[in-house]
Amino acid sequence: MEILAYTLISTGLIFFLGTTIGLLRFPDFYSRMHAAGKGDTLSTVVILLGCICIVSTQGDMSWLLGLKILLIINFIFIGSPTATHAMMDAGNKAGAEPWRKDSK
Amino acid sequence: MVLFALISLSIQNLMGAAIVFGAYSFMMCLIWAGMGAVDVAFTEAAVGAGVSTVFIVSTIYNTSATMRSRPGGMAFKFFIGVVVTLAGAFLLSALTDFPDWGDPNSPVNATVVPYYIENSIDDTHVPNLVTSVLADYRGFDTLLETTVVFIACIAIYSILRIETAKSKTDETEEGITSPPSYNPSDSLIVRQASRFMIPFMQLFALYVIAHGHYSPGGGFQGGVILGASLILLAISFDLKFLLRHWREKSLMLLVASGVFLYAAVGLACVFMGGNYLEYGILDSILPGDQAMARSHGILLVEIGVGITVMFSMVAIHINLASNGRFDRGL
Amino acid sequence: MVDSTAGSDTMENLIANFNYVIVVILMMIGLWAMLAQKNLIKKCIGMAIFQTGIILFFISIGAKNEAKVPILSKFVVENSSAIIVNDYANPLTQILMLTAIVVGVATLGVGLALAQKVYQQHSTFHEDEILENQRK
Amino acid sequence: MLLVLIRAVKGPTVIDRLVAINVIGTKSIVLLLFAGILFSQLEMFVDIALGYGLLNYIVSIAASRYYQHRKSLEPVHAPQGGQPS
Repeated sequence: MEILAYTLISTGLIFFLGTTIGLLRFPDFYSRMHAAGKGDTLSTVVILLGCICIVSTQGDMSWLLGLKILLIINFIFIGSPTATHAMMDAGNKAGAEPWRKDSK
Repeated sequence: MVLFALISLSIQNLMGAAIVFGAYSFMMCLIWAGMGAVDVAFTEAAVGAGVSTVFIVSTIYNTSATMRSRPGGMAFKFFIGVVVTLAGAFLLSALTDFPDWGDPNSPVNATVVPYYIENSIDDTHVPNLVTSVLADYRGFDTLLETTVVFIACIAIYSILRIETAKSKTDETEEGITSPPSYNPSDSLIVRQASRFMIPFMQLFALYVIAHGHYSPGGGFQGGVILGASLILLAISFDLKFLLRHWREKSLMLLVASGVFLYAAVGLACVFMGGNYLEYGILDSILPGDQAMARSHGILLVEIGVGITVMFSMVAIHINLASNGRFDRGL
Repeated sequence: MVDSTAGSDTMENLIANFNYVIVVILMMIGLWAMLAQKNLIKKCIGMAIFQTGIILFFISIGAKNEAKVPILSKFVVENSSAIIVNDYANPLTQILMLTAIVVGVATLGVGLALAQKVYQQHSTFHEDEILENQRK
Repeated sequence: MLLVLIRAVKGPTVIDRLVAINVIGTKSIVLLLFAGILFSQLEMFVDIALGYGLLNYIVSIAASRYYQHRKSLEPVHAPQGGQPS
C-alpha cells in the first residue's frame, strides 16, 4: 500500500512538473491552457489517490477521510475542466491570438 | 513568505491585480494552515476563493479596467515611499518588545487563554475551542462583528441603490458600458457543471455550520460558502435568474433575521433569568444539561451568523455586479 | 534605517522574529499602496493587504511551538483532565481574526461600492482626474 | 513547485495569470492535504481542502464571464503596464 501510494504521488508530481514547464515555456495562451488544463487535473487526481492510499493505512476513521478525498477528486474532476473551458472561451472572445510559426 | 509580498507588489493592470490578489489569498490560507489556525485558514479559503476576488472583478466589470499612467507622479511616490519606510522603521524598532515566535508563555498565550482551553469541554461540550470561544466566551464580539457585516450590507445598499434610482435616465443617455445582451448558448458546460456543483456546495456548507463543533468550521465559513454558491448561481446563469428566486427585499429581511436570531438567543437568556448570551440558562427549554444547552445555544448563534453572512455576501455581490440597478450584471 | 545604529543584537532579533518583519513589510506595502497609488481599486487592494498583515501579526503571536490545531481530540474529550494547555494553539487570536476576515470582505465591498459610485460620477478611477473634475 | 508557479503568475497577459491561479488553487488543495498528513491531523485539513475543491473555480468562471461580456481586447493585449508600481 505504501509503495503504491508513493508511486502514485511521484507520478503526480512528474505530471505536475510537466504542467509547470508547459505553463512557463509554451508560446501562447492556448497552448499554455492545454498544458495547465490537462496536466493539472490529472496530477491532482493522481496525487490525491496516493493520499487516499496513505490515509487508508492509518487511523480508525480512515474510510471517512478517504471518502472525503474521493469527493474532492470528484469536484476537481468536474470543476477544473469547466474552469478551463470557461477561460478558453474567454480567451477566444477576448481575442487572444494563437501562436503561429512565423509570428516571431 | 517574503515572496507573497513580492507577488502583491507585482500588480499592474487592474484585472491582473485582482487575479494576483486571489493567488495571494491562496498563499495566505496555506500559511494559516501551517500555523495551526485551521479555522482561519478555512475562512480565508472560502473568502479568498469564493467571494473577494469576485467582488473586485465585478466592480471592474462595471467600470473600466484601463489605467492611464500619468507622468510626473514619481516624486510624490518617492516621498510616500520615504514616509512608509520611516513608519516601517518605527515598527521594526519596537520589535524587541514583542515575545518570541512560538513562545507559549508570552502574555497573549498565558493570561486568559489557558482557562478557555482547559474548561471549554466541561463548560460547553464543544471540542473545537475556536467555536466555543467564538460563540460562547466571546459572544459579544461575534454579535458585534455580525452586526458590522450587516451594517456594511446596508451601507452598500444605501450607496449604490438610492442614487441610481434617481439618475437612471441620465446613465442610459450617457451610455456607460451597458453590457451586451446575454447570449444563453455560450456557456452550456458552465451551466451544467454549476447545476451539478451548487447542491453539493450548499450541502457541504450546511455540514460545515452544523459540524463546526467538532471540526473546523462554523457560521462564518459556512455562510461564506453558501453565499459563494449563490454567487456562482448568479455568475453561471443570469443575475435575473437569482433575483427571480430571491427578491431584494427578502434578501435584506434575511440578512436582518440572522442578526435578529443571534440577538434573540441572547435576549431569551435574559428572559430565562441569566445574563445576556449566557446560554447555560436555557437548559430548561433546550435538551440536555447546562453544558449541552450551551452547545445548542452556540449552534443557534452560528446559524444566525451563517444566515447573515450568506445573504449579505449575496446582496453585496448583486449590488456590485449590477451597479445597484438589479437588472443585469456579471 | 535604525538597524545600522543598533548592534548586531538587533539583527539577530530580526532574524529570530522574522514573522514580525514580514508583518511590517506587508503593512508597509499596504500603506504604500493606499497612499501612493492613484487608482481607487488599487487602494482597496492595498487596504486588504494591510489587513492581512495585521491578521498575520495576530496569528503569529498566537502560534506556539509544538502546538497543534486548537481542536480537542476524541481521547482528550473523554477525560478532560488530560488537557495540556501548551499543546494547542491560541484560539482567542484565531477567532478575532476569523471574524476580521469576514468583516474585511464586507468593508472591501463597501470600498468597492464607493469606488463604483465615484466612477459613475467622474468616469475615472484616477485620483488626480477626479480632483480636477471637482474643481471645475 | 509553487515557486515556479509564482513566476507563472507574473506571466505575460491577464488570462495567463488566470490559468496560473487556477493551477495554484488546485495545488494548494494538494499542499493542504500534505500538511494534514505531516501533522497527522488530516481530519482537520480535509474539510478545508474540500471547500477549496468546491470553490476554486468560481474565480476563473467570474473572470472569464467578464471577458465574455466585455469582449474587450485591450486589457489582454495592451496591459499598459508602463506605469511604475
